[in-house]
Order: sequence, then structure tokens, then C-alpha cells
Amino acid sequence: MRNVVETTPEGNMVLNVGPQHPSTHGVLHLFITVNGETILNLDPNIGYIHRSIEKMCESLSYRQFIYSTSRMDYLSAHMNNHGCALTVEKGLQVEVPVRAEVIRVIISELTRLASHQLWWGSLAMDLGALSPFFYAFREREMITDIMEETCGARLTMNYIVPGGVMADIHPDFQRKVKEFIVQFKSKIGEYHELVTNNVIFQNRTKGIGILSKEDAISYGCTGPTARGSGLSCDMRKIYPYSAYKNIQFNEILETEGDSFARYMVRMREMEESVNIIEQLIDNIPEGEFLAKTKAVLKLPKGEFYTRLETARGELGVYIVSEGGTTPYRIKFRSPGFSNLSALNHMIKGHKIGDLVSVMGTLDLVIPDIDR
Amino acid sequence: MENEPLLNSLQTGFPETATVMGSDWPEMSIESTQLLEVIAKLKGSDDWDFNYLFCETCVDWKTHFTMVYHLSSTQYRHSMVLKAKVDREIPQIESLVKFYKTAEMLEREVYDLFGVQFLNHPDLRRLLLTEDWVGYPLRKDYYDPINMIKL
Amino acid sequence: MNAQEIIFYLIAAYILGTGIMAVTTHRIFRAAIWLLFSLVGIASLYFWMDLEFIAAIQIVVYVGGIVVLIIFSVFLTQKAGNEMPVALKSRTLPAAFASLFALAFTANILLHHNFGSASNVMFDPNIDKIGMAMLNTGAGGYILPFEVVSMLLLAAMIGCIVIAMKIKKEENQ
Amino acid sequence: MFSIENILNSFHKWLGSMLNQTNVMLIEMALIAFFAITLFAILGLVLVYLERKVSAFIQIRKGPNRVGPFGIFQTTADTLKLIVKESFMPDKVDKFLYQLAPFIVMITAMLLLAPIPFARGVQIWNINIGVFYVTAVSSLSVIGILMAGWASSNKYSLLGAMRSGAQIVSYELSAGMAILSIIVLTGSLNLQDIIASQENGWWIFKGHIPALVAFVIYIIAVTAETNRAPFDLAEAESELTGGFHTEYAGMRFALFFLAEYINIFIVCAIGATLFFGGWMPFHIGNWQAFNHVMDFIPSSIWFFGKTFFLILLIMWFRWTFPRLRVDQLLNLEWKYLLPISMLNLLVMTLIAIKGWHF
Repeated sequence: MRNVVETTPEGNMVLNVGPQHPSTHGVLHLFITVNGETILNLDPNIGYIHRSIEKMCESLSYRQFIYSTSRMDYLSAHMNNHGCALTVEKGLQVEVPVRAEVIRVIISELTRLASHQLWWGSLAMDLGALSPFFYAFREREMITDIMEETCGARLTMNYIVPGGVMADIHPDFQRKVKEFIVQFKSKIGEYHELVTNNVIFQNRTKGIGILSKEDAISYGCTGPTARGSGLSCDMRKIYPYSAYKNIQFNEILETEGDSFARYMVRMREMEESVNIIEQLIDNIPEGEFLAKTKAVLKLPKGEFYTRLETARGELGVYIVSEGGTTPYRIKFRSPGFSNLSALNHMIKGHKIGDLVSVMGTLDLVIPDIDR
Repeated sequence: MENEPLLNSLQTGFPETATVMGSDWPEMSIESTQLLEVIAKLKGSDDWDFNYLFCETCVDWKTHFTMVYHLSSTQYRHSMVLKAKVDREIPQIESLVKFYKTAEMLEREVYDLFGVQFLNHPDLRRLLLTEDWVGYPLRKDYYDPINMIKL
Repeated sequence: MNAQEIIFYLIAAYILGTGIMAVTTHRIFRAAIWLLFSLVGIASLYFWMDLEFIAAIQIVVYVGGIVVLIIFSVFLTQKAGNEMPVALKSRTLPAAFASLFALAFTANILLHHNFGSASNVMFDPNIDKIGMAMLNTGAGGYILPFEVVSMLLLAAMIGCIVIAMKIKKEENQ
Repeated sequence: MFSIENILNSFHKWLGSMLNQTNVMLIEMALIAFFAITLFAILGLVLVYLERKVSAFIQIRKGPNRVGPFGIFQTTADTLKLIVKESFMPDKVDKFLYQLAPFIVMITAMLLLAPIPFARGVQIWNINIGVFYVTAVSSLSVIGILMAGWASSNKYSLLGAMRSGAQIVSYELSAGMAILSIIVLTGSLNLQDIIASQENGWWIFKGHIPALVAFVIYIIAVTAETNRAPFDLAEAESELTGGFHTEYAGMRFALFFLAEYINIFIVCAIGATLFFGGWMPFHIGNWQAFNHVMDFIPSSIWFFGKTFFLILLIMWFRWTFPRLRVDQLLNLEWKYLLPISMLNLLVMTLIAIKGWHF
């Protein structure tokens, strides 16, 4: 975090975007140096919501620390928990029941859908179209209702525990998910009519904030941001985990690397998520939903790393264990952090209005960056 | 490349360094002075092509720091871990910004939370904490009686 | 004194007062705003004379055009909010002489002009007639000044475009 | 027949029989001022309520529905809140200009009300140059916005003011051109004359395609001039947090807010007068019987019906489109709207000279 400045030595105006700004969607602070409306430089100033989750986790047991990760990327809370659980399970060498794996994946994909719908609504809102937000929430509400019934919470679900899931699915779960799929499929065309096909929207996003594939690699971008630049980086494909091993789905790639490409990746990803859920929802195997584990978990001495795909990109969970009941060191490689680092490169030379469209398509969640 | 052949080729490529199989990927341990040379070889070589730094962090072992670099190749889809030992009294290591632009932010974070000095880093400042913050919170000996909650 | 005269003196005092404020204030943006008020006052004087067309022209050209232009150029200068420094003595004297000369010149003309009685002349500000007079080549026609002004404006516009294009070229290099 | 015109005339006569000329004028001025302010307040309440309901309808939600039947007192409650709210002033503002700016915007909106013909024979000031007066005075409001933006000593406000200035000054041109094309047809700037010329049909139907083009350009340009989405760059809450009124709160903010809605009403009223015949009922050429039936609907209903139709159109824009970027906005004006409207004006002139219109 740095202190506020008014102008650069050259006399260009420094505009403080944030920490409270409508389009940063959280307490992100950007120093942008502008010449008129053109952005010359951008310096992200983060840490306003830094809670030092990594330090906190060092004093929490392996059962406890998972819950604090829901508060990182709160829109992919389930995937964060999943990553932690996978790492702990890897250390414990626990076999997770197939039923739990399938449930985890279905809920992951529902979370991804919910996250992308929120992103879609808020992107449109950032660009000045206020109505799509409500259309997005119409479907998102169905997902959060499903979550509420099965996981007990609507946003920070904390549904995953090492060895499986915390509770079995609600009896209505399958019916409601199918209802949602029918509803979503009938409404996705509406999404495209409202936003994608709008001329103003296309003018605002096409050719804006171009990130080449080379830069995406160098900046360590992941998720839809990198896939919009043609970089294949879907961890569900590269390191298939849980039930992703056994299902057919496509990795969505666009090659233009502009805001519109990133937008299209997420839009098509939503349809792909529905495809994944459709494959699994009728085939949830019977059996246990939680493997038997000891009351107090102790990871063997060693280092464990899991890469998995959240709604925003690759999440890395790195646990260094000294054999105790708490992690010795834990590191979360969050997708938003790396994506944010590319923002300066993408936005240079564009107008202030474009900052909104580029930041919107990066889909930043600030607690995910600050941790 | 799969992990086994990668481990073998790394062992042949760097005979003097210790390369072992970790829980996920091959792990190579080097001294901090060797870093640039090793990275240049890893990234430049056509066999490995480690062009993607997906995680860079630090571990405080109380006697020394270990910088941990997780490298991957977008072409061959293999990954490895590179560990560099850093002295705890004079924590200095070369910056990787000229190889990976993502290192700029990641190294600022490590500098902020561990106090590791990155040589030749273009813009080494505090990142998450305020500029006048005293101490490096992720060090094991850091103690803050007000903000820290001991469980 | 009837109501009309009272209104006239009110407007006149308003124009003079805001004019004085415009030249005495030490903040450049406020000076522009006082100038604006003064110009609006002149427009209201035209309204008072039932010269609606001229009044509207006054607002469009001076208020909507020139003052906006002035304000924009104030925006572009740095530290527009600060108090302006007091003018140098070496500058005040010539300025005073210049304005005194202008005052004397105008007063001389005004005093020697033979004003007709205003109430006898009926204005008919019909836009048909204004349009005809504007584009008339005969006696009392204004086609030549109209064309000259058009040329001037065209030249100014082309100049703007040239300046704008130059900056773009530099950016590309 | 019962009409507002008759009531007003008999009231005028009644006053004249009791008092002398000057006092009649003074009383009528006071009454007009009172009615203008009342109209302002009512229009503000109605339009804000309408906007909320329209947005709710478009956004598949209910909108205000708790305060009063169908939530009609919601805006009243909001107004009360804004009045009671503390009008704080930031530290480094230019106090004089900061306080003056909302009033400039408001006074401009009030002045614009003068020449609008609300019904047959109901007009505050039958000014000879009606439309031109509106164009001229409306250019004053940009000064208020520039003042607000500059005096707030906030960078966002300044950027918003700059955008607004560039936008309003640019779009005035094509709005003026669109208005001119109707002036060319009628040969008069007087709004009463313009309405009278539409006795046999409205210009939008009589003026062939050029009138339609002029209408579309007019609607786009006035949407931009009133800083409404998709041209609300001056406010652009996701980019500039609030634009020129970022630093305003309470009643001062409410004045900006109200002025925006009054301006919408005025531009729509002018649009309705120019293209849809103002209070003139819907007439078709020689269909005497039909025209007679249409005449039974009071002229004020015709006027407000047309005006609110246009207002709904502009509200529909706002809740549908994303916002343009500042350079796209200026490109749209200078590269598309202005050339088209110039060409359109030429075609219109040709039509007017040759008498090709109906």
C-alpha cells in the first residue's frame, strides 16, 4: 500500500480509482496516471482487505483452516475448499468416495455458474447497462437456493471436509438442479440478446485490453483471462482431479485476447458447466459421502501442492508440513493476483472508460487478491 | 514429459545439484547464487521450456529461508519445483522479473511478508502492508501483540 | 419613473456590477462566471427591448459558445483555483491608459451621435426578414459580411483539425 | 366547451375588472411563478416514480410498492429524506461557485418552461422565437455543470464536467439541425405557429422520411444533451463514481437530479411539439368526422400523452443500453449524426421549396 499522490512529477494527473469505487467491486485501489482521458500508467495498490489468511492458517488445524479459505475468493468458495481438501487428502493418502467426488464436482460447476452469472451482471452494470444484473440474478438465485438446501449456506458454503463432503445431498437436489438446467438453457439466449449482441457493448469490448498469449504466459495469467488469449490452461483438463477424470467436456478457448474474447470464454464456459452437470446429475453413485478419517489429522512431513480450476483461474494450494497438526507454511496462489498484475500492461493507452471494461473482464475478486 | 523422464533429464542436465522426486513433481535444490543461471537454462532449453512461473513463495525455516519457485511448461505440460536457499541474516536473491513478468508482483509480496531483498527488481516496495509497517509478518519470529490472534 | 425604466436601471446596474466583479476578482474561473452573468444581463437587456432574436443570439454565441470556450481553457491551465498574483506596476499603467483611451473614444462617439426616439421605431424581428437580410446582395444586405465570417470560421475549423491531427501523428511515431 | 384556455381567459377578465393593468400583471406573474414551481415539484415526483416503475418493469422486479398504494409516495419520502439530509460541503471547494451551480442548472430548467404550450392557448410566454429561445437557454445549463465539476475540487467531478461540456456542446449542433428541418417546413420559430401548421397532420407523418430521420436524430441528441444513458458519461457512476455531482449531497444533489428530469420533460415537450403537433389532436387530412371525434379529447391530454410517450422512449433507452465511451460518443456526433443531419436539412429544404410535403 502506498500513500496518495496528486500529480506525477511530469504534471500528469494521478487519479485514485478506489479504494471505494463502484467498478472495482471491493476495496481495490488503483493509481492511474492520466493524460486527459488516456491512461498512461496504472499502479495497483492492494492490501486493504489483507487478513493474512496464510499466517492464520499456520495456527489452525487441518480441519479448521479450510473454512478460512472460503473467505478468499468468496464467489468460488467451494472450489477453494476443494483445493485445500484435495491437498490434505493427498498428504493423508485418503481415498475419497466416488459419491463425494461427483457431488463436489456438481457443486463446483454450480458455483462456477453462479460466479459467472454475477460477473456477467456486474460487467454489464459497469458498462452502464443496469438491467442485465437482475436477469443474471434470476438464475443465480436458483443456484444459491440449491446451495442453501444442501450446504446450509448460500455463498461461503464450507461444504467440503477432508475425506468427502460434510453432509449428504438434499433429497430435492437432483430435481432442483434439473429445473435449473432447463431454466438456464431457455434463458441463455436472452443473455446474448441483452448484452453480447448489443452494438455498444461490442464497441466497448472488442479490441480493448489486448493480452497476447506470450504476455499471458509471462504474467502468469490463468482461467478465462488466459483462455481468452488462446492459452490452454484449464486445470480440469491438465491435471484432472475428482470426477473430472471421467467426464467429457471441452476447454473453451478464444484467440483474440481482448475483452470481448474473455467475455465469450466465460459465456461459453457457462454452457460447458451445464453440460458437465448434465452428465453427472443422473449418475450420482450410491455409497458413502465421507471417508473415515482420524479425529485429529496429521499430515506427514513433506510438501504438497494442488492446482485446480476455480471460476477465476488456477488456484494453487501449497502446504509445507512438519508432521504436526497444523501446517508449517501454507501458500495460496490466487488467480486474481496474477491476473491483476497484467492489468497495467493491458490498459496502457486506453481511455478511463476502458478500464472498467478490462477490469470487468478480468473478473477480479479483491479478497482473493489480498488474502 | 511425465515426472519420471523429467526427473531423469533434469538430473542429467544439472549433475551437480540435488534433484529428487517430491510429492507431486521433481524438486531441485540450488544455492541462491546459482538462480539466474539455472533459470536461464530451464527456460531457454527446448527440452524443458519452463516458460510459466505459476507460483513463487518463500518458507521460513528459522535457520534460513527457502525461495520456492513452481515452474511449468505450457508446451510440454510438465511442472517442477525449484528451491533456492537464502541466508536469513542477509536475505538477498536475484529477481526473476526479466524472465517472468508475474514475478514482479509475487516478489513484492515475498519482500513485503518475508523481507527478502530481490536484486535488480524494478520496483521493490511494500505491496499488501502500509509503507511504514515494521517487521515481516510471515517470518516465524514475528510477533505483534495487538493484531495477532493466537489459537 | 415607470416600471419599464426601473427594470432598465436594474438590468444596467446588474450588468455593470457583474462586469466590475469580473475584472476585479482574483480567481480566473470566477472571473469567467462573472463575465457570464454580465453577458446574460446584456441578453436580458435585449429581451427588455423586445429584440428576442438578438437576445437569443447573444446567449447562444456568448454564453453557450465563448464562455464555455473560456471555461475550457481555464480547465486546461494549471492551478486555476489559486489566487492570481497582483499585476505588475509596469503593466497596470499601459493597461489603464489603453482602457481610458477606449472609454474616451466610445464616450466621444456616444455623445456626438444623434439618437432617434426609440419608441418610434417598431422592430419586427421576423425570421423571414432576418433570413432575407442576411442573404441579400442588394442594398442593406449582409451577404458579404456573412460570407467573410463563414470563411473565417471555416479557416478556424481547418486549423483545429490540423492541430488535432499533428498530435496524433506524434503519438504514432 | 370546457377547456383550460377558457378558464384562464375568464380569470384574466375577472382580474382586469377589479384591478388596474400593472397589478393584474404582478398578480399573474406571482401566480405563474407559483404554478411553475408546483409543476416542477409534481413533474419531478411523477417522473422519478415513473422512472422507477419503468426500470422495475424492464428489470423483472416490482419497484416501489410499500409507501402508499403502488408505492406512489415513495418519491415523496425520498424527497423528504433529501431535504432533511445534511448538505455537507467538502473542505477545499470554491464555496461560492459550489453553492451556485445547482441553482444555475435549476434556473435554466425553469426558464425553459416559459415557451412550452401545454394546451390550446395555455402558454406562459408566447415568445416570437420559441424554439430558438429553448435552444439558446438550454445551452446555459452546461455552465452549471462545468461550475459544479470545477468548484467541487475533485478530479472525478472535473473529468465529468469536461465530458459533459464536450458532449452538450457537440450534441447541441445536431439537435439544432433536427429542429431546423422542422422550422424550414413551417417557416416560423414560434411554437404556436408550428403547432398550427400541423392541423392537417403531424410533421412526422407529413414530412416524409427526412422528418423521421430528423426525429431520430433529435431523440438521440437530446438524450445526450440531458446526460441520460447511454450518454450519461458525465455521471458514469461506474467510471467517475458520480461525475460532476460526486461531491453534492442532500438538497443540492436533489436540485441536479430534479433539473435532469425537468430537462427531459422539456426536450420531450419540444420534440412532441415539433414532430407530433404538440396539443394538436390527431387529424387526418379531410376526414372531417374522424377529426371531429379526435377534437373531443382535451388538448392538454394530447400534449401530455405525446410528451410522456417520448419520455418513456428515453427511459427505455436508459435501462437497455450500455454506456458509450467518450471518444465513441464524440465520433457518433461528429462523424455520423452531424453529416446526416446536415444532409437531411438540405433534403428537407428541397422538400419545403418544392412543396412536396403533404
